[in-house]
Amino acid sequence: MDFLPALIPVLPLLAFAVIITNGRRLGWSACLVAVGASLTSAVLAALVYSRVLLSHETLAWSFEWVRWGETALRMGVRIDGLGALMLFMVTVVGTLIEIYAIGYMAGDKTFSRFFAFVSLFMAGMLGLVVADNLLLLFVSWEIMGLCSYFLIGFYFHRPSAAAAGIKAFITTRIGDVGLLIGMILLWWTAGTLRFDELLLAVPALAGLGDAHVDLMLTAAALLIFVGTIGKSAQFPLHVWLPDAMEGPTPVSALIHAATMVAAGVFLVARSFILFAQFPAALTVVAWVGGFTALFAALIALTQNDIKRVLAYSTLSQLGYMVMALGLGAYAAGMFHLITHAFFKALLFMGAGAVIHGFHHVQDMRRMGGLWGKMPWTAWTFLVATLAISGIPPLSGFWSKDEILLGAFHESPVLWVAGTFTAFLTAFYMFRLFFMTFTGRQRDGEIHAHESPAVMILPLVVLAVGAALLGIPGSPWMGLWVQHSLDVPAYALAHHHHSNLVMGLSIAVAVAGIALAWLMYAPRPTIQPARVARAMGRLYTLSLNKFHIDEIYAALIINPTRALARGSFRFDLGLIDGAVNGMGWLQRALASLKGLFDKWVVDGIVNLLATIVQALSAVFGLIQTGRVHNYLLLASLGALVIACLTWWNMG
Amino acid sequence: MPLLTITTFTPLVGLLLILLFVDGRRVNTVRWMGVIFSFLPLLLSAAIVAVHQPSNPDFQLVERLSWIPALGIEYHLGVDGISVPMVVLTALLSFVAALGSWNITDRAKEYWIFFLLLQVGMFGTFVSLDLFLFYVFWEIVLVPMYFLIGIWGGPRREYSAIKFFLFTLVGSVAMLIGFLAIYFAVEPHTFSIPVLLGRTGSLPHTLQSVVFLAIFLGFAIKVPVVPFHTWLPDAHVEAPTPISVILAGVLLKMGTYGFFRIGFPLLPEGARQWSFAFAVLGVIGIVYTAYVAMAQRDFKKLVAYSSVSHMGFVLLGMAGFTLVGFSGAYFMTVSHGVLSGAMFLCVGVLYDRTHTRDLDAFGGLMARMPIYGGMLILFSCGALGLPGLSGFVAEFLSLLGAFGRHPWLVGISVLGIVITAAFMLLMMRRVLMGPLNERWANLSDISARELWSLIPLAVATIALGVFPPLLMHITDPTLARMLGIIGFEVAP
Amino acid sequence: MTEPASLLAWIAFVCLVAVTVGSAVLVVTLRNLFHAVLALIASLLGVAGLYLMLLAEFVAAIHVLIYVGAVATLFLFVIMLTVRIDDAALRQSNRQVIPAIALCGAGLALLLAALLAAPWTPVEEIRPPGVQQIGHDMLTTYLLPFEVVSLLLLVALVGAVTLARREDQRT
Amino acid sequence: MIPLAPFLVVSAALVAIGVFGALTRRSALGILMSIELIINAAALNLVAFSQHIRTSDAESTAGQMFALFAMAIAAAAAAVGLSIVICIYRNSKTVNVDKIDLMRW
Repeated sequence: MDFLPALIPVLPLLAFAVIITNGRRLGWSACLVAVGASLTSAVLAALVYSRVLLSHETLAWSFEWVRWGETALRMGVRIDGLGALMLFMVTVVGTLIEIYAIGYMAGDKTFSRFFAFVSLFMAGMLGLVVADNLLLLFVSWEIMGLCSYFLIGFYFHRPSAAAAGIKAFITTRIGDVGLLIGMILLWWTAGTLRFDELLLAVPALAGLGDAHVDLMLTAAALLIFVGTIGKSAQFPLHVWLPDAMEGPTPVSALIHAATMVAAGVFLVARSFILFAQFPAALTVVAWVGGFTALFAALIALTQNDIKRVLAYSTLSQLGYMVMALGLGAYAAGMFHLITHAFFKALLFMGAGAVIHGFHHVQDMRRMGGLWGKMPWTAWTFLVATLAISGIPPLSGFWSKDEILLGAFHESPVLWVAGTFTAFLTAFYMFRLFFMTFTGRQRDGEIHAHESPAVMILPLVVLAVGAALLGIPGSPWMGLWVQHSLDVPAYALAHHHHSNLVMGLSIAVAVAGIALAWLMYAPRPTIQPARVARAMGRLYTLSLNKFHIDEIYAALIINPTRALARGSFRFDLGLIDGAVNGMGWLQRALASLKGLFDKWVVDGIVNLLATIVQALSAVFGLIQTGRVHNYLLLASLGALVIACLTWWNMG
Repeated sequence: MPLLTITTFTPLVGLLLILLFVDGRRVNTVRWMGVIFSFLPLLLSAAIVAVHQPSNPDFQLVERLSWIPALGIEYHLGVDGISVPMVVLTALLSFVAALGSWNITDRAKEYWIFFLLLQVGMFGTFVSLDLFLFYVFWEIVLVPMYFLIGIWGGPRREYSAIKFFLFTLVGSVAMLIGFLAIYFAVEPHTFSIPVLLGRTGSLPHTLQSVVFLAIFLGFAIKVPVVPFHTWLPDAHVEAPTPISVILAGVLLKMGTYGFFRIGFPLLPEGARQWSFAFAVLGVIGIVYTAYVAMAQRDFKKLVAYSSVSHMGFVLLGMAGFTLVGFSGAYFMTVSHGVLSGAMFLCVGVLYDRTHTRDLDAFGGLMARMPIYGGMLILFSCGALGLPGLSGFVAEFLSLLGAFGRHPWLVGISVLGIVITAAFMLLMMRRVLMGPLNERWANLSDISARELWSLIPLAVATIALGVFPPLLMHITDPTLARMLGIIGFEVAP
Repeated sequence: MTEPASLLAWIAFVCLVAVTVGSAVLVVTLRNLFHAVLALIASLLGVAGLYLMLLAEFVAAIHVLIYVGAVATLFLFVIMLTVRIDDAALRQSNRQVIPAIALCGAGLALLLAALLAAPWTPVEEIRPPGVQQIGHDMLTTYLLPFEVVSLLLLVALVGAVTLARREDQRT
Repeated sequence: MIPLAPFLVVSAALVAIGVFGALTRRSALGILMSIELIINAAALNLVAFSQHIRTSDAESTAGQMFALFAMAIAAAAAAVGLSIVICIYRNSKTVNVDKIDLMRW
């Protein structure tokens, strides 16, 4: 039964294969196949989780995949506490999202294709979680990347969706090649890509004290982190994620909550041994995360598209997780990953319900007053918003507090930034909530309605999770979740509880909510427009996302295209030109030679002919046609020859 | 039973039958015979795989007859781990291309005669173990190809055909000179590859490096290596679809096969001396042609340039001089054969329906042709190196193998991977996505015949990507032994 | 050692030479072809005599048979067939007599100079082979040339007949 | 026994005379007769040499054999030559070779 965990990603993969080949025949029932597969996976994941929890053992199973000479690459599964928790989270959230999508995608012509790709996506994510080596992780990682391309660009007839899909794939691909090189570097330095072998090999190599090896491994760690930057949308490769909102909302929930973005964080956690040994790498991770958290929160303040606000909040929360890992607060980061998966999935699905009920309008400025029309959605959404804002005892509070605690001990600057980000988070989340659900509807032409039960049910389940999941990880329960991760000794940074940090974090959350109430309540005390004017350039910068997209267009995309055109012109002009020029030269030479032939070579031949002709005219005279004359000459010749012979002999 | 001879000359039998007994106006008879005689080698190649013992790195199924005894030239055939996959690939793609040739009715008799002759040359190249014989088959390929492009090609067919012919001929001549140099350098003079294997390694280094350059030129033009690649886009664009398939799928492989069979094992010192230049050319090929491909509007040219870009990985992988690098380079050779062949078939499917290859003229075809779209996406993903498909394994192993020797070059080459992903996705977007171009509102989806010519390739792509040992257990013993002969480390 | 030739032998030799050479000169100078043939016969008989003096009696006999008996007769026939009587009065030599004389003179001088200067070493004793010997050799050692010659003769015969046949007989 | 040299001189003289005749005779018949003289001279030489100079008895008949063959060939040549003469005569009513210049270019 060791390969049982391997089945967990295989089931959705099979679902994908079944649906993609029989899509037309299955029709609506495609969703049953997909949900069935994920549900079975979830059950299996629960079994695995319970087993790992109970025995604290690591499940592992592998087979030889490729062999060259004495070297072999093995593929297989390895599930420890971390993996088991992730499996549980991914399958549960994923299944709920799929159930939700049954309602959301109903009536879409491409219903079955949607479920096919979602299944493949799940397979990719689950494969990544169970992978026992970096290569298999990379394979799943890429499959997920491809699915994100299809899912983000799902409405492919919309040019903006197709462009967003490409943007997502290529941006993450940049990170992927970093990971690829990191893997290769690691292979050449440590000689293995298997996590359990790395756990032994890396400390041994680091213990050598060889500066070159240290440098190589640090470089490998940083390159692997480049992969994380791409996948988890950290600055500066974050640009794809907000655009990824072009996909259907369940996809946004899947990508931004449970799976894809979590993969990057998970990668760092998985290969944490590398980072733990090299503080330089850790520092980079921490600062990238911290910066992203603050940066994204600043942008989220001013966005008006409901999904975009959530997207930037995702960026910001991912920044928290990455920062936590970078600060050595491994368990806190992973805990936040889990809680975030629940409340962020809930937020997206709630937003999806709003959009669904609001006839696919996403602009918050046209909403308002939906509380009465969509009570289920509003209540669950409120739970999630409170959770992300960090109000105890909801899940977000506990995990975020753990991170800030780590920052407080490790890096005061990041702690300040993190706390400020927490304030901003509370503010913009409640800005969103107030703008959407309270007051009265600003665009009266749209008749909003509550979503069907199939969409509400997952919302409720997730709301329960978002509310209560923090408890097992709270200090009341002795940080049970964190301990269940089997945190390796190398990653154990145990921080003493601090009332200051906790109190401050609650205070800023409440302050943020209060400020949002003042500005965006039905009867605002502070006019947002005046604040915006007061902020001046800062406001426009935030509204325009700090112009990162434009900068990239100017610095990277356009030069790349120009380079492509230039290369093509170079190819046509210079290389092919050289070839054609060679051809032309040969032809020119040939015609020259033709002239030469005509006048010189032929000339000589003709001259010879003329000479011969002239001579023949002369010698023709002796060709009388009379036998006698010939005979005479022949005799003369014979005589001459005889004379010569005799002369020689004599 | 002389299996290799039978395989090689079965198409010749078909050729003679068509030539002598079939009236050219009976197109149906001609093409049925052509397809059947392209299918028989596929069966025979399956037999070769069945008989071949992968664990034995020696030449097997050897046939050896004296041919021109005065010069020590022999009719010497045999296969080892690096020729068997090539024979299978050739047989498979020939059959697929034969199916793709179904619509050719113009001068069908001549077409099939040239097509079958082409197969003879290709099989012969991959199974001959005598340099002279190798050269003969190598040149045999050239002639039918010239006519196939020049007669059945597009508007600029004469230009392309002549360009192809001259380019390749220049390379062949350089190669022949190299062969002669080897021939005269060893005592006793011989062209036999198995005999030369152990002998040439001790030749003077200068000689080796010069001869390697000459032979390199011959193979590099065929591969093609930048900057000798410009015949390829023209030839591909003008050639009819099945011929593009053969050209990309098999003919380019003759070049890389030449490196594996002759260039590296016979001239190890030469190869070692030029390995850096070799790798640099590979990286230039990967990155530069990817950029060029990005700028294309013509679908077929895009595929052609991407094909050149992929062959760069072969060079880079080989330049690492490790088993995994060689293995990856060889994997790329096979994988690229399958993928580029499939890509050209995809282009052909579209061209048959729309009579244009301008990427900007399409759009939204996914809605009209979902099965075709799926196939195109599958092969594009394979080409851009998506894990789970053959292209990824090839790229990964090549880069892994080359990294130890050329870390910075490998670092640069990944830029090509990103660019490849970019232009492949842009291509998919321009063809399949966006709003449906109303011109193509009545387009029919892929036909059963077209689909069945793609399915074997799709299966191969996925199978090789998921389970690489399928190929590697055949090739690796041979490659390991070759590296042993060359004298390089087999690790890591 | 061969005994030196007797005076009588010398006298006979000189007479034969005179007949041979003199008739030969007549052969090439006589205007009347008919007479020229007669002179040729005389010359050939002289040569036959010379053969006898060389103790080659078989050759001599065959010589007389072939030349005098066959060839000369043939000539006579042809002359009678072709040469009209009035032709006999015509000049029988062409305009290159002087160069011919010069050439022949020079050639003769060369030949004589050559053969007289050459250091011939004759055999000790002349033991001329008998007819029996010749016949034996003819059918053993020289069988192949013999057969070839007979074939040649046959071909010549056929050729001569074909050539000499009248045109109109062919039709 | 008459020594070798006189025979050689005689045959040389015959050759010279024959050549002279061949060069000067206008009639084809005359030329043929002159050629007979030349062949005779050669045959005479052969016999003379074979009688006077030989290295072994085994080849004692060689010269005479050659002479005999020469005669046979001469006879054949004469037969063919004369029939050619008849042909020529039939066509051009003359046997004077300087009247016949078909070979002139």
